[in-house]
Amino acid sequence: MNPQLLLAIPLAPLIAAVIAGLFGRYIGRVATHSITIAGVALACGLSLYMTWLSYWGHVPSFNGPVYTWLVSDGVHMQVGFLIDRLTTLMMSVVTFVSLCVHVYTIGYMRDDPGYTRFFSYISLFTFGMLMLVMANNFMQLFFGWEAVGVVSYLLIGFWYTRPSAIFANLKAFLVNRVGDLGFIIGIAALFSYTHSLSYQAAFAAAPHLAHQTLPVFGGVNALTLICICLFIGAMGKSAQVPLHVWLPDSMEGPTPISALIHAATMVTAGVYMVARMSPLFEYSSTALSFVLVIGATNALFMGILGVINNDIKRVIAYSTLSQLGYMVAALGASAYAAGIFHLMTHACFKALLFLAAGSVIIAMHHEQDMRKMGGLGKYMPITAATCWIGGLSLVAFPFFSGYYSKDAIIEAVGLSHRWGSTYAYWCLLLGAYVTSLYTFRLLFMTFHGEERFRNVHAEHDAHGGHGAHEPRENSLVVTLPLIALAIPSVILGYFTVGKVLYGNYFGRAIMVLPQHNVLARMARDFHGPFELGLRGFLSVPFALVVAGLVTAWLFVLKRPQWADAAAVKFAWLKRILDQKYYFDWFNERLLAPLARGVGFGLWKVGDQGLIDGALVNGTAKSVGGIGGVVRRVQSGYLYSYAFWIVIGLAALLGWFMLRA
Amino acid sequence: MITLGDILTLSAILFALAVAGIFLNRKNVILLLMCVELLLLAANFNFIAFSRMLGNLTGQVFVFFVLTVAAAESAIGLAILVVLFRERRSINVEDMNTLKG
Amino acid sequence: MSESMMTLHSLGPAVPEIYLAGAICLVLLFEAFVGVKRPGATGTLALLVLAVGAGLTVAFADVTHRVVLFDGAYVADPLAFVLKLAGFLSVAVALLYSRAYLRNREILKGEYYVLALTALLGIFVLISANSLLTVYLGVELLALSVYSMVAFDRESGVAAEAAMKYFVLGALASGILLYGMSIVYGLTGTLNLDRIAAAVSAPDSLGVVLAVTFIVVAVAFKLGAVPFHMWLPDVYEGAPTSVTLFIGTAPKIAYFALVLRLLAHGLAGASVDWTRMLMPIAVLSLVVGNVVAIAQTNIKRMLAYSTISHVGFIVLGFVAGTASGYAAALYYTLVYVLVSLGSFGVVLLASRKGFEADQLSDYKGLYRRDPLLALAMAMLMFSFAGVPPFVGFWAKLRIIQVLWESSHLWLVIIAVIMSVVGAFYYLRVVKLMYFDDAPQTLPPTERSVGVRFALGINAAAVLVLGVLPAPLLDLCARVIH
Amino acid sequence: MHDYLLSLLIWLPIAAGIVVLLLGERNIVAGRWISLIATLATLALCVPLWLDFNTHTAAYQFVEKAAWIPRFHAYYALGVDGISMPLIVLTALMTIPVVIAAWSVIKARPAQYYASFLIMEGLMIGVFAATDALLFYFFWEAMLIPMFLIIGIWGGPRRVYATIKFFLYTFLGSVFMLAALIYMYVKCGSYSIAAFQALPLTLAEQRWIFAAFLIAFAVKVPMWPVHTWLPDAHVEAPTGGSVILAAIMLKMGGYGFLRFALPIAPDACRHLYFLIVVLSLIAVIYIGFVALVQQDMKKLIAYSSIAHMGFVTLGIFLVYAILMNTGTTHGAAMGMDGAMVQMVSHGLISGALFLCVGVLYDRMHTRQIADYGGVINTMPVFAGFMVLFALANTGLPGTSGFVGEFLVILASFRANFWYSALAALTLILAASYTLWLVKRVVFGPVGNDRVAKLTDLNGREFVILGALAAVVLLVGIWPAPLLKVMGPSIQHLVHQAVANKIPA
Repeated sequence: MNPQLLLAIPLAPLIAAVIAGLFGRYIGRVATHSITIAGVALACGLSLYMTWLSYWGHVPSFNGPVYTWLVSDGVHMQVGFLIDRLTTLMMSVVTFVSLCVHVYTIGYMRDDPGYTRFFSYISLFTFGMLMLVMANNFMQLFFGWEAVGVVSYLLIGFWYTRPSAIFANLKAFLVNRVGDLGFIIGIAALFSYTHSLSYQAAFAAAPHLAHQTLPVFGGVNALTLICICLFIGAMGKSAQVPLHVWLPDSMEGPTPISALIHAATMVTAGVYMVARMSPLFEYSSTALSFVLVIGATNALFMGILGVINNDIKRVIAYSTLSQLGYMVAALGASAYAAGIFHLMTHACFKALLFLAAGSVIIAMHHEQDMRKMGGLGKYMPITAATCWIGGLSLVAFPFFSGYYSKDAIIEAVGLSHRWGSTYAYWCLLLGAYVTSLYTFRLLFMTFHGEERFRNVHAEHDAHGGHGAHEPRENSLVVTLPLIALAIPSVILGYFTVGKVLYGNYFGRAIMVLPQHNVLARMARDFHGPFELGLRGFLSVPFALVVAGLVTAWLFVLKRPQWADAAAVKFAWLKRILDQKYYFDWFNERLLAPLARGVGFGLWKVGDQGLIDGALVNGTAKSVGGIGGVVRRVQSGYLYSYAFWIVIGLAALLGWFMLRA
Repeated sequence: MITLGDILTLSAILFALAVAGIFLNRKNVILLLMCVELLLLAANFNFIAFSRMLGNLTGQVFVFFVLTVAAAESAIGLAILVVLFRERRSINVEDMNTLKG
Repeated sequence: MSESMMTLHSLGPAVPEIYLAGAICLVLLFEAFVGVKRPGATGTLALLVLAVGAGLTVAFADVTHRVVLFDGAYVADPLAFVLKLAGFLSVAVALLYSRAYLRNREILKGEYYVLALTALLGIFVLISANSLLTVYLGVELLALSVYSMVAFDRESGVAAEAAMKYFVLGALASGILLYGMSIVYGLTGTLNLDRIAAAVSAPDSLGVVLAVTFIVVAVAFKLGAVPFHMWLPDVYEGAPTSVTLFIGTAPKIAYFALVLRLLAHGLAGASVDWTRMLMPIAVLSLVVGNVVAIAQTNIKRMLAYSTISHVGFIVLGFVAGTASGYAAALYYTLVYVLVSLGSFGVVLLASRKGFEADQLSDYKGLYRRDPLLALAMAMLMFSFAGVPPFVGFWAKLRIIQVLWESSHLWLVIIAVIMSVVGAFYYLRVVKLMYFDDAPQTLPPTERSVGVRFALGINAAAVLVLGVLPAPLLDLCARVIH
Repeated sequence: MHDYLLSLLIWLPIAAGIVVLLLGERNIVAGRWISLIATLATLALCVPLWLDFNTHTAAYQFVEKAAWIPRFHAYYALGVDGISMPLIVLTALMTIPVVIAAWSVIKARPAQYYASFLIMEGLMIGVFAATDALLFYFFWEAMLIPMFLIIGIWGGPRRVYATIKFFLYTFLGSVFMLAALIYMYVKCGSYSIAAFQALPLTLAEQRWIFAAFLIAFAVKVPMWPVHTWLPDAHVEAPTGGSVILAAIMLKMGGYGFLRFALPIAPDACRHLYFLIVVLSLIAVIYIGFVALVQQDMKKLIAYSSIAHMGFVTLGIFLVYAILMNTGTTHGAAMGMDGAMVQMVSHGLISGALFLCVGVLYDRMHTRQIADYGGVINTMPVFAGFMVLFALANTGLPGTSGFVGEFLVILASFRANFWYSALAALTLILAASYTLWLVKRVVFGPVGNDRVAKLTDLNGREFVILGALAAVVLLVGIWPAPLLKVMGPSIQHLVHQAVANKIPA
């Protein structure tokens, strides 16, 4: 495929973004969203076309430079593209979801003053994400990595007058920077061995690196260090404990962003990166175990937080955290394909869930608390239906997309013999129960049961609240994307699982050592998606899903008072969960004040006290003081002057007489 | 018999006296002028003694010059003294300390 | 040529002194008959005399090689020629600046100019001295005229006090000088510096050390080096500013010559001793001068202490004890004279009748009252501080260079640090003039165009010689060998 | 024209400055335009400088040589190589916004204000262009005077303390350097920098000389712990002063290390590199924390400047660390490249940030962060620029701020894991203090009614910031040309830096 075509994919959204950003105010809303949507649509079309080609294996993978960024010390750092099946898949996911979100935004942001700004941001984000996935070298990867981070920073703080929003975006950026710290050190470490930033060089060096040791921490395996450093970057982006804290807060941003950036694409960058780096990770079991444990932990414990939350968006956010955990766990079990596969399906149904939630939120006049909803199903059927589809896909109900990806992960981890895999397996299993619990809780609380929004609206009317008593289904621009996303949420898994998951689809893009290759083993007893689906009804996870469904039904619809009773009975547990395991408390009560304290101390004591006070001004003062003292010698009396002359004379005489 | 050494010693003593006089005397400025004269005298003694020992006259010629200069010097000294007295109504060394520091 | 035989033609090199002696008498007569009626006329005449003198000097005294006259008592060489021209110039400028000041204080009298000219004569004698006798005569002629100049303002008590201190201590110093000379005479049996130079070879012999010590002390006193400096601040502060200006400039040239002729030439044999003696003196001068200057509130006194520190630099040039060291010292002296002419000139121009402008606080907001004056002063202060592009920088550079050549690491370090300390109080003057606002309304500055023009030239010279230092550096290096 | 291009670059602004000074305050309108035209013309002169620069040699180009002080073999010798040329262009570039920014803002003695900056521009270019040590020092010192006056006359309330501190600090540093230069002249009988670089010196001599250079350049950079003059000077200086101070003057320290310390005293550097590395890392971290708690916008940016300059010194001295660690100089040039790019980029970014602060200060006459909040509501365009430059200051890829830091971190890993790890902490620290500043000043609800009355950028301000933003992005997206220019000189420098100068 020709580079110009490739170049058009990221550039189209970029140009659109620049136009929207600089001239949006002058060319008006319609022009703005038309341009940006056109840009993304073009990118999406091309990506899908490319995926189509590579899907049927017509095209060899492409790897080439675009231009030389700089040459330093003989090292050529280039901006270039690496296009293979992994890339094309990601490109399609990104651009497709982005396109849906673009369209959806027209409706969602209708009466927002920052309309054009918003479009320029999300187009810019699409550009950054594409640069990230298409990169063939670490410099560009880091560029995209940071670019998407910045756009997310800007978008979380999109409503910049909200204190909570600008707190959240700063938090998000800083936490990500912690990850980037590890990431860039990993890159530097890799570079110091390979003298090159290109993927190829790194991959080629991997087996050799596996036997190198770095003289730090009393000598560690170089490759392990590199992989863990890189993965720390991924932990930042993909919100793995303990760097997950930013994601729930990021819900301060407008819902389309939550769908695009904080569910479908950006947060999965980490997963993509690790998969892309599989040729490195494969040679370091230590690193992979680390990945596995972190991911599994995320999958279970972040999911639990979703159960007790009442903000519809935050529930989905925690579910995202948990699903990311699943993907990462898959990576840790060397089942990269499974991770990517789940990434793909998750992108669809999670984006769908978010957009549906957004649709609800519009209908509720930007009310996000589920306790003020209920029974919305009959007022907004499309939203409810699509949301249910998304939910079922999320809980991995057989034959839905999510099922094929998620159960594969659980099974893969189960089969893996890597250190920590047992712990991970149990986490993931329980995770399945938790998932269904919070998912159905969300569905029930929102679309079924008593219509709690009425009394809320009564209040609203009391002080002249806004019009409609009953929420209405949204216009086509909102519902169309929902439908567009619902379809793949159902069928995508069914039709692609065979090829993508078990068909060694990614080929050389993802490298797995035979002794780690669990997917290959699973592939042996794969007899088509239908059979696999049926098998699903007999599997343990399915039982857990049903259990979750029942629990949710009991606590939400049948016996709501039980929930409160439980809250009282397990108060200690509730406190821990309310405090989100005290991570935020640690960061905001301990870490931040500590940093400020250190800074203040160094400033007042170090700079102003010691250096300025004692050394600089001190010297000046003492010189002045000495002057003041010495001038006293000049007493004004003739005889003392004469005396000094004689002293001088005598001193010289004495000195030299002794020498002579 | 008076040797060179004796004269040199004498002049040295004179010199020392003069110097001592200058920084020991805290009363009268006139005394200072006298000490200055004594100082020059000490030097003159040396010159004369040496010139006699070396047997050339230049030293003694020098002395004449010194004497002349000394005269002029004391004249100016006294003049300054007068001005000082007119302004301060005192020729006490102790009182001359408005300029200091 | 034999020194005894003396034709009129052979007197050429001595023209400056001879002419000046005559001119002084002329000026005295003129003052007696004309000056009394028309005060100021004598001043003009004096300037005329100086101009003519400079002309004659160029015409007759511009010798290419060393000429010895008057039975070896008098020497004329390129150095003397240069120094004498410098003397003419500096005295002329000094008198020019002083004029308005003198008029405002009703001390614009002919005698002032007569004394100035006699002092100049003394300077010349000293410059050309080649015998202990001529040295002594020069020193005394200069000193006596200056004593009386200090006391010139009969209405001023501080002036009288300063004069008296100066006189007594000066007499003490010349006594010490004389005593040292007598010993030299005793050791060598001659007064002629050439023969003394030939005779004095054994350094550490007791007699030599004795003589050298006395002479060094006397010289240090004349220069105003610590610890023999104490007369200097009092005299600078007490004397009328015009006199301070005079003392601060032309005599320095003479005293440079004194050191050069007496120590560097006459007692070259004992240079080991006197360089070692000058070392602590120089260091003390640097430290005391700079450190105490910071504590001053009176600008004349502050400049006095700054003078002491600069003397320290000049002496460092001699400490090197090499021809290039002397050249550096010479350059430093000339630069110092140039800059202090300007700075005291500013003080003169800033003062009015009943307003001495001698407190630092009097310079607050000078920029607003008189930008030109402030600019000139700023340039001069930066030059004193040794900041390029002003000429003071090169002076310091030369000194450091010769110190390296004679490998005095520690002297370099001290000199460098002290120049930074010094920079502080020069900056303070600039700060007062430019950054502060005048507290109360101060009288306007002197506006007479001529003087201001001269001052402008003076300041400009500081800049031009700083940007193109080659000629003067060359000259100084050439005249000393 | 190439025979006297550099002279033109030096003397054109100086001449213009004198003209403006002579025109005086009465004809200030003319004065303004002359200043603007002069600065633009200077930048225009940089175009041939850049285009006709031969990027394949490390030798000096556009060389000029005229007798200055024959007796001391000091020449008016000019020339540029890949190290000095970009800095000259930077100087010419950054003076323009200063002139424009002052256009209607400086009310008191504007003519002298412009004159000082024009003269200073010439002197600064002279510093970079001089190939004769004495000439270099001449410009180096002379430059202090206009800056002294700028801070002292047009500065804030504590300007006097700040400016005298600034002057004495730097003066103290440079006199030691002067002593060292003279020492070397005495040894080799020439003031040409090349001669100094060729002069063999014993280790003891090199130690002394290096110490002298260190004092001089460390103060200028400034390195911890001799940095305390900078915050004061920056806070008190007028906007233009801060811009020049941050954009150009600090670079002279780094330039000095590259031009003097490394080539002249390589063995001493090899022995003492660890000291510099440690000080640099302290600068990055210690100062990063200090910047975090600043209440005054200018002070915060000043401290961030110190932290960023820490990368410059680190990058420069990595060559020895790498030599110690790997025994080769492979990767050393990358560190120096990084240092150079960092200098240029920091010049642009910090300059821009100070201009931003100036924009706010002109409207509200306060620099206290607490007095602001929600500026974006009333000044959206300004907010856009401010956020952009802030992100650039945090080293965001795609902006110039990233390139230098990235290269230095890459290179430093070859020296030692901890160097890169600690240096990389700037990712977090810089982001914290910069974006926290942005959060408190730019974002949020309208802070107070004075903020509510703010008016957005006017044409002039927009042009300045826009142009700078363009350059920042350009350098970030395509730094190749810049590095191409430096390449050979840096390589040459690496060889010099590891050469053994101790006489056998």
